[in-house]
Amino acid sequence: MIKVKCFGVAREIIKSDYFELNRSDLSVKELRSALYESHPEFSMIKGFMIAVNQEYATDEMAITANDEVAIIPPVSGG
Amino acid sequence: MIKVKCFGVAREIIKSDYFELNRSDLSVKELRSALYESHPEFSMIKGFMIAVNQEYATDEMAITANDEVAIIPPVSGG
Amino acid sequence: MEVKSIKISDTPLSIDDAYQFVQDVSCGGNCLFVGTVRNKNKGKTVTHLNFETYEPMALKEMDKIADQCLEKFEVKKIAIHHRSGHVGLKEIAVVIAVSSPHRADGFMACQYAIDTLKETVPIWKKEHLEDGSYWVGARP
Amino acid sequence: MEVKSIKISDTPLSIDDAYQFVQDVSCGGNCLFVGTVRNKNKGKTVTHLNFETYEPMALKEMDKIADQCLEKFEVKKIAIHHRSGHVGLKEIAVVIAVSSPHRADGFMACQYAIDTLKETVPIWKKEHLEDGSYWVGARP
Repeated sequence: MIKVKCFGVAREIIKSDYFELNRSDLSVKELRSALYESHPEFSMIKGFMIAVNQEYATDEMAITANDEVAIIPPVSGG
Repeated sequence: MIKVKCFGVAREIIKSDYFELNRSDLSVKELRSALYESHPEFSMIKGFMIAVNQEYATDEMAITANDEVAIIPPVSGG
Repeated sequence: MEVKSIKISDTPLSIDDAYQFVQDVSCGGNCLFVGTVRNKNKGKTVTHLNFETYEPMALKEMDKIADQCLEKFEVKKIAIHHRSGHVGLKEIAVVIAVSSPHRADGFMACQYAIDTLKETVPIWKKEHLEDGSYWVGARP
Repeated sequence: MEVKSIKISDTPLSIDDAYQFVQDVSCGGNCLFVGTVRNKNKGKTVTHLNFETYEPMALKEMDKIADQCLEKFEVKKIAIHHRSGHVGLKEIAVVIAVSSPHRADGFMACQYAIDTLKETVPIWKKEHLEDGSYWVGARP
């Protein structure tokens, strides 16, 4: 089970602070695809990054069940 | 009589807050020459501007007895 | 000596706190940027903002920006303080303060810090208008 | 509405005074420069400064700089406050604050103001060292 934290507009799309995926490991790219599939509303925002263990991740990076994973929609601090 | 205000290093060269010149009118250029002549120490500083009525003056500008005149050595505020 | 002050706070930020942290007797120049909440955005009337943060990652990214400033510019100390939660009109959303021996580096570092913060730090601003609310920058 | 605050003061300057003056609900960006007295200059130990001013002309020149900032940059309000007299280590010599709808203009205006002030405003700094004193910038 991989638990994905959701913030901002992603939290509103997912309708929860987190999203659970019944997989033990997958790539960042596969996570993206899974999200677009389960929640087509993601195609209506400007895109999003994935953070793994509090660092921005590339598409090739592998995710396992112990990782802290988060959806990072376009940031707007400041 | 023309009264010239002195600030900073100019005040220390003149050894007074002001310098009096026994003329009724002269140009800024003539005032500069008079100052270099009466106080050769002026040639040891980086130069100075003359302000007439609280505005920087050009060499050609005429000074009369009613003007507020000041020696402006290199500024160093901030 | 601590040269970085990184903070996310759910209570009002103080310009003086950031200034006092960076001010150093070896530095003559202190540059500050203070971001505040304005009442209009693209012609719409704003009532307040709400900042959501991914706090541990946001603090890490703010810390990276501080490190980059210390590395790229001749800067002595830097403070980066950001609000979370409900922030009213005219209230401070962010304070960045930098001390430097030469002012040109201070201006560059301060501007680099706020520009980069807006691009990389996982903080999200929800703008509340008279007639609704939206996540800033989320949609095309 | 007053958009310029120009002041020469023989008592300590307040960053907050300058900030409160410029802060405006229509502006999201406030840029400040705070010049302080440092303990070293060119390897010499500084004990304090003394600022002499040609006050009426200095105020006029500071006012011109404020006008130029308002004209050259998209800036809402500007404060330029300078000390006179005895100023101790770490004390504030000058505060410049600018509010602007867009931060890039705020940074440019603030830097323009301090750069120009140092070139045109008739204020003179006497630096007091452990072993003497001198007028800064006066001699080649």
